[in-house]
Amino acid sequence: MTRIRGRLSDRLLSWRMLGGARQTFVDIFTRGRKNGMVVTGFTIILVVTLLAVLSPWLPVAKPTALSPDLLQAPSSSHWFGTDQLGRDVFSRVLWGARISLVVATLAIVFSLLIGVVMGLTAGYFGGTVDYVIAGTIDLFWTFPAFLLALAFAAALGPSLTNVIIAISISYWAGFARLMRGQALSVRERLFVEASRALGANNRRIMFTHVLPNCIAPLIVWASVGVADAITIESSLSFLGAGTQPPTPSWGYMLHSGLDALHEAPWISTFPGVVLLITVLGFNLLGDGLRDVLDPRMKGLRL
Amino acid sequence: MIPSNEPFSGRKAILDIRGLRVQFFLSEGTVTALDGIDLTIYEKETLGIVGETGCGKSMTAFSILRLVPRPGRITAGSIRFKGNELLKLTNDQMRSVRGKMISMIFQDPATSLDPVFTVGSQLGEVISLHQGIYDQAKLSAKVLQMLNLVKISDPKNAMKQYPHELSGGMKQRVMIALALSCSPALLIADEPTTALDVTIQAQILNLLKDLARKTGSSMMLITHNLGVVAETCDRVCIMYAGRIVEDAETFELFARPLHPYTMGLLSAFPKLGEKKDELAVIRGTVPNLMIPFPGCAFVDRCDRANELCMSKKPTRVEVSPGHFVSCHLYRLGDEKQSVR
Amino acid sequence: MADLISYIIRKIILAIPVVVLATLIVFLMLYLTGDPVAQLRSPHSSVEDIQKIREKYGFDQPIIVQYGRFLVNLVHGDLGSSVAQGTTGTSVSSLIVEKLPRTLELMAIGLTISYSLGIPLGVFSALRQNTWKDRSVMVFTLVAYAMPAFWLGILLMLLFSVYLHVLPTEGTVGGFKSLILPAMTLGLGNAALTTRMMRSSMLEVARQDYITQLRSRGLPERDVIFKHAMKNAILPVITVIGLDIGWFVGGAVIVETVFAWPGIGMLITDSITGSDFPTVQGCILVLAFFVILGNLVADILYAFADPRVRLG
Amino acid sequence: MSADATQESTESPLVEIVKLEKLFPVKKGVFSRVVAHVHAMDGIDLSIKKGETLGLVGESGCGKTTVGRSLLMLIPPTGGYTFFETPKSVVDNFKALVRVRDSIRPGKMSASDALRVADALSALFGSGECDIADDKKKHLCTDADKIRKSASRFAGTGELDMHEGDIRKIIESAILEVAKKYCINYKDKTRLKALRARMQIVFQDPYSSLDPRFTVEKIVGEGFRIHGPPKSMVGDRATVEREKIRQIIEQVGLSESHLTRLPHEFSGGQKQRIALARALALEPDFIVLDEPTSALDVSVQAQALNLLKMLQKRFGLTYLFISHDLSVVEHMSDRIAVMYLGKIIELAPADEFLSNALHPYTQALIASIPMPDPKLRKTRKGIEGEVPSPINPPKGCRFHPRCPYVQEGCKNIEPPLVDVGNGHLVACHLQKVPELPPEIKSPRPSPETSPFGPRRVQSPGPDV
Repeated sequence: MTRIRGRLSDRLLSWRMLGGARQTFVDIFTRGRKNGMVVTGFTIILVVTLLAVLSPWLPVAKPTALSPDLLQAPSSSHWFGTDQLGRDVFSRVLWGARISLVVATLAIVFSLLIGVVMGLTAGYFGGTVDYVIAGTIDLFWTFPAFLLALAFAAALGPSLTNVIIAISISYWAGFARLMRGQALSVRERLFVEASRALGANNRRIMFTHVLPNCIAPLIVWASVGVADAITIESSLSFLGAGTQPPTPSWGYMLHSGLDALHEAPWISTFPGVVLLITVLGFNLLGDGLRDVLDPRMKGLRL
Repeated sequence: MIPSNEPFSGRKAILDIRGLRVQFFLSEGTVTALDGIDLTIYEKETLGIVGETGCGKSMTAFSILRLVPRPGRITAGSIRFKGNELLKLTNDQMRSVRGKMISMIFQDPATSLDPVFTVGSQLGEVISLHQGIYDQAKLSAKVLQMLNLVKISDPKNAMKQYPHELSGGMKQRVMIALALSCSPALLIADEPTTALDVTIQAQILNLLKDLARKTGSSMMLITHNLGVVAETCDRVCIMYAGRIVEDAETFELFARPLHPYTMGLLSAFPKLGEKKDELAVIRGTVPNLMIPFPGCAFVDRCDRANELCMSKKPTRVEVSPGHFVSCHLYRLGDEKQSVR
Repeated sequence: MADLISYIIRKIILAIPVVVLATLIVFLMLYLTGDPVAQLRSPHSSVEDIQKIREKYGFDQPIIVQYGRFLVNLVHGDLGSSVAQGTTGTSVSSLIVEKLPRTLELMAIGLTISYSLGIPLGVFSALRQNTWKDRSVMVFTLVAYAMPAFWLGILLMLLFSVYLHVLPTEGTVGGFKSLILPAMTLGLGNAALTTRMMRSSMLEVARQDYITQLRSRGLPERDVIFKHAMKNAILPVITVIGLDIGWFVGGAVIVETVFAWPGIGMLITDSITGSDFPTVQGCILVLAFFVILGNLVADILYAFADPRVRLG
Repeated sequence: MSADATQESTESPLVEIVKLEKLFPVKKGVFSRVVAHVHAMDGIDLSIKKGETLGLVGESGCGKTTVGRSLLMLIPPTGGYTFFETPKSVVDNFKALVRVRDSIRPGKMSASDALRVADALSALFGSGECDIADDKKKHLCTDADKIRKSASRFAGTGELDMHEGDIRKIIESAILEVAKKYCINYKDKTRLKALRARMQIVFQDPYSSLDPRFTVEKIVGEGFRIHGPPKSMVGDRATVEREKIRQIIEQVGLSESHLTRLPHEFSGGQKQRIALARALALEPDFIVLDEPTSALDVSVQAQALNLLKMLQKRFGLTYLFISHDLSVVEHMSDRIAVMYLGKIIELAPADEFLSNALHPYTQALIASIPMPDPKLRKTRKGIEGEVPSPINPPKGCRFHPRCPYVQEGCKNIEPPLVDVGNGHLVACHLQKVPELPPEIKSPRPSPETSPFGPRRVQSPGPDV
C-alpha cells in the first residue's frame, strides 16, 4: 500500500514539475503588457468576444428576423444597413462572430490536441514510428489546409460540426510539426542529456523538459491558428461548404452580398471589415507573443 | 590627454587612438563598451590586446574599421591612421581604407565566410575591387598566388570549393589570404586561432607571424590567451571593462606586471609543467557596464583597493619608459611607492 | 554534380510514398459518411445507376481490393465520371484537362506578382528597419495577410470594375485584362507572407559574421546587400516555395469562384454545390499532385541555390 | 562517497573500460545506405583508479567526448565492456580471456591456444570472486576442462579434436555471462538507473546544460525526483531534500538565495557551478568532466578548477577530466591519456608526461602550446597537416601521415599500446624518439637497422 502511495506521489511530483510551463504564462503577462502588438491584439479579441457573447442580450434585432426594409443603407436604426431580406446586417455580424469564434477556437483546440499527441509520440518513440508519423505530418503540412478542409467538408456534407472536424483534421499538422521539431531539438539540448545521466526515462524527459519548453511556440501558433481557422471557416461558408443558412455566418453573408454589390455594398462590406479586424487581432497577438516569448527575436519588430 | 608615446621616437606610429569611447544605446540603458581607449601601433610591430569576454577588445577592432554594430556608436575620441583622422572620412573614403590599408581576420572562420560563394570568387572579388584586376585569367592567377602564399593544400581545387567543404584550419587560411590580398599596412587579427585545434593553432600563428614579417605590415592581435601574446607580440595592452589598464613591451609586462588585474590574470593561467595545488584566482565577476560607476571598474575584485579607487577613475601613467598603467597604486614616475 | 543528381533522385523517390498516401486519403474520403455510394450517386440517379456504381467500384469487395482498383483506374487516367446535373457521365479527367490550363495560368501570374512584390519589399523593409517606411510596410503586410482572399477580391472588383470601370468584373472575356484582378487577389496575400519572410531573413543574415567580414574588406554596400546578403537571405524563401504553391492552389478555388474564372477551383465549387463528389475527388487529387510536384521543385531549386544541402 | 576511502583503495580501479568502441554509420546515396563508419572510438582501454583524476586530451573529433558519454551510456557503445566497481581479479581475468581470444587467428587455433583459453576460463570462473549464477559457472568450468583435456591430448600434434567454432562459442558465452553481470553497457534499465546515481557528468556548455524553465532548486533537486531523497540523510522527504540542496549549493560557492532564480540570471561560471551541484546532489563516486571550463574566461576558469579540486578532496571523488587544453588537463590530472583519431596513443603519469613524452603526437601537442612567458619564446615546431577524417582513418599507425619520424612499418602495422615502465604506456613503433624534437622536415634516421628503430621493451607488458 505504501509502495503504491509512494509511486503515486512520485507521479504527482513529476506532474508538478510541469510547473516549468508556468514560467511561460508569467512571461506572457509581465512582458506582454509592454508590447504594443499584444495589447492591441488582445483588446480587439476581447471586444469582439464580448460582443459575440453578449449579442443575445444586446438591443438589436434577431439576426433571422425579416423586415420590410429591404436593402436599406446604414442608418441610426440599422447601423450596418439591411440585406435583401430586410435582416439587420449589424445583428447578423454580431451573431456571425459567435459562429466564427466558436468554430475557430474548437477547431484549433482539437488540432492542438491531435498535433501535440502526434508530434510528441513521434519525438518520444523515434525510429519507425517517427518515420511514419513524420511522413503523415509532412503530407498534411504541405497540402494546403483550406483545400483539405474543403475536401473534407464536401465529403462530410455542410454543417457546423463537420466544419469543425474538417478544419481540425486539416490543421493539426502545423502543431504536430512544431511539436516534433521542438521535441527533436530540445532532446539534443544538454540539459536533457544531463537529465538522462541522472537516470530520467523518456516519459519524464518528454513531460518535464520537452513539453514545457514547447508551450511558448504552441501558444504563438495557436493564436495565429485561430486567425487561420476563422479565415478557413468563412471561406468554406463563402463557397457554400460551411455553415448553412439561415445560420448567420460572415462568409455566407459576404457571398450573398455579392449579387447586390452595386446597389448595396454594405451587405458584404461590414462583415468583411469585422472579419478582417478579428483576424488581424489574432495575428497581432500571435506576432506580439512571439516577440515576447522568443528572446532571439527581441528588439526585432516583425 | 597624454601626447603620443614618445619613448619609441625612432619609430613611426601607424595607428594612433586617443580617448576612444563607444556606447551602445539599448532600450534598457546605455552600455559604455569602450571608455577612453588610448593606444598606438607602430610600423612593423605586433601589438597584442588581451582581455576577457566583453572587455571591449573586439569592439576596439570594429571601431578602427568603423564597423561598430548597431545600436552602438563611437561617441568620442580620435583614430588617426598614418596621420589621417579615420573618424572624419566619408563612408566612401572609409571603404577604400577597409581591406586595402587596414584588414581584419575574424575569430570563427566557419561563420565568417559567405557560405554560398566559392573560395575563389570571394577572394577574386576583393582583389579586383582593390587592385582593379578584371581580367579573369589574371585574376585567377592572383587568387592562386594568394592561396599558395597561405599554404593551402591543393589550391587549384580549393578555389572551386565552397567554404563548408574546407576544414577549419583551411578556412582560416582562406581568411588570411582575403585579409592579405591587398598587402594592408595594418592587419587586425581578432582571436584568429580560438576556434581551432591546438596543432592547427600553432600552424596558423606561425603563418601569421611569417606573413607579417614578409609583408612588413603591422599587426594587432586580439586574444584571450596570454601564451599566444607571449609568443607573438612586441607589445601588449591589457583590457578590462572597456579600458586599457596596462600596456608595455611584452618582456617588460610579463616580467613586471603592475596592475593587480594583470597580476591576477598571469597567475590564474594554468601553466604547463608548473604543478600547484591551487591556482591564484581573481574573485568575483566582471561588473555590469550598464551601471555607471565613478571609480575603478576593478575595485570590487581588487585586494588592494582603497577609498580613492571607489570614487575616482585612475588615469594612465607612465611608470617606466614605455610601461603605462591605469591604477591609483601608481603615481607618475614613481613605481617604488607601491608594495608589490 | 553526382551529389546533386543523387540528391534529386532521392527526393523523387521520397515523394512516391507521399503520392500513395495522398491517393489513400482521397480514396478514404469516400467512406467519411459511411456509405461510399451515397457520395458517388447524384440525387437523380436511378436504382440501376447505383447498382452500376457499386459494380464499377466493387464496393462489395474488401477495401484493399477497392483501393487497388482505384489506383489502377488512376494510373489509366480514369478518375470516375461526373454525377452532376448537366455533366452526368462525362469523365472527370476530361473536365479537369479542360479547366487545368486556366488555373495554371492564374497561378503562374499570381506567383510572379507575389515574388516580384514580396522580395523587393522585404529587402526594402529590412534595410529601413524600424523607420516609418518599414512600419508602414509591416502594417500593409499584416492587413494583406489577414485579408481573406474572397473579400479582397470583392473589394478590388468594387474599386476597379464597379467604380473605376477599368477592368472587367468576371469571366475571361477581357483576355489578359480579366486575369489581372484574380491574379492580384491571389498574389497579394502571399506577397505579404513573402515580404515578412524576406525581411526577417535579411535581418538575420545582416547579423551574420560574414556580412561584417565582407564590409571589412571595403566592398561597396550595394554588393554586400544585393550580391551577398540577398543570395543568402533568399534561401529560406526558396524552401517555402512548395508551401506557397499549396497556398495558391487553395486560394485559386476561392478566387476563381469570386471572379467566375473557369478553372479547377471553380469546378470544385460547382461540384460541391452540385453534390458531384467524383469530380471533387478528382480535382483534389490532381491539385494534390501539383502540390507534391511543387514541393519537389522547391527542394531541387534549393539544392541549386545552397551548396551546403547537396552533401546529405 | 567517504573522504577516508581515498587513500587505501587507490589500487583497485573504480572504472575499467575494455576495448570500448563506437562507430557512427555514414549514410549516403539514393537509399541512404550505410557506406562507411565514423570511427569515433576504436577499442579504448582505460582504467580509472578510485580517487584519482584521469585526464583525457585530444583535438576536436578525436573521440574524447564519445569516451565520456559512452562510459555513462549516454551514447550506447557499439562494442566493448565498461566495468564499474568490479573486483580487480575478475576484470584482470576477463581481460586476459579477451586478449587470448583476440590473439588467436581465425581458423588457426592450435592446441596451445586452446590450452591458454582453458586456463583463462578456469582463472575467471575457478575463483569465488566472479559472482555469476552457480550453475552457469559450473557449466563453464566443465567446458574449460573439456577444452583442456582435448588440448593436452593432442599437445604433441598441434591439432585439435574439438571444433574451433565450439571453443569460440564457449569463449563468447563466458564473456557474455561476465559482461551481463558486471558491465554497465550490458545492464538492463533498472540496474542502469541505480548506477546512474553514482556516475555523473558535467558538460562544456553551461548555457544549454540547464533547463531555462527550471529554478536552480528544481535543477539541483531533479535527481531526487528520479532516485528518491538523498540516502545519507534521514527524515521527512521534503525537508531532507531541501536541506541537501541547500548544502550542495553552498558547497559549490553559491548561496541559498540563488535557489529560486532561473538559469538566465547567472553568469557562465555560476551556471557551471549549478551544473556541478546537480551532479553532486546524488552523492556520486565518479564524475565525467567534459570540457567543464572551456567556455569560461581565464579568471573564472581558475575559480572553477580550484572548486573541482576542493570537492574532489572533500568527497573522495574520481574524475575523468576531458579537455582539449593540455595546460588545464596537466594542472588537474594524476594521469593523462592522449587520444588521436579514436585511439589512445599515450598514457602517462602527470609528472612524467611533460618531461618524458614518448609519442611524436604528444610531443607535437606539447610543442604547440604557447607558453605564457616571452622568455620561453621558441621557434614553434608543431606538426604539419591536419587530422585526417575519422571516416576512413589511415591504415597502420593513425598518426603516420603527419609523423616526422614515419617509417615503412608505420604505414601498415598498427602499434599496440605497450607499457614502457612506471605506468607509462605508448602506442608507437619507435617508443623512444629523440629527446628533443628536431626540425620537422629532417627526421633523424634511427641509429639501428630494425624497421621500427630502437625499442625499450620488447614484449607487450601487462595492460593498464
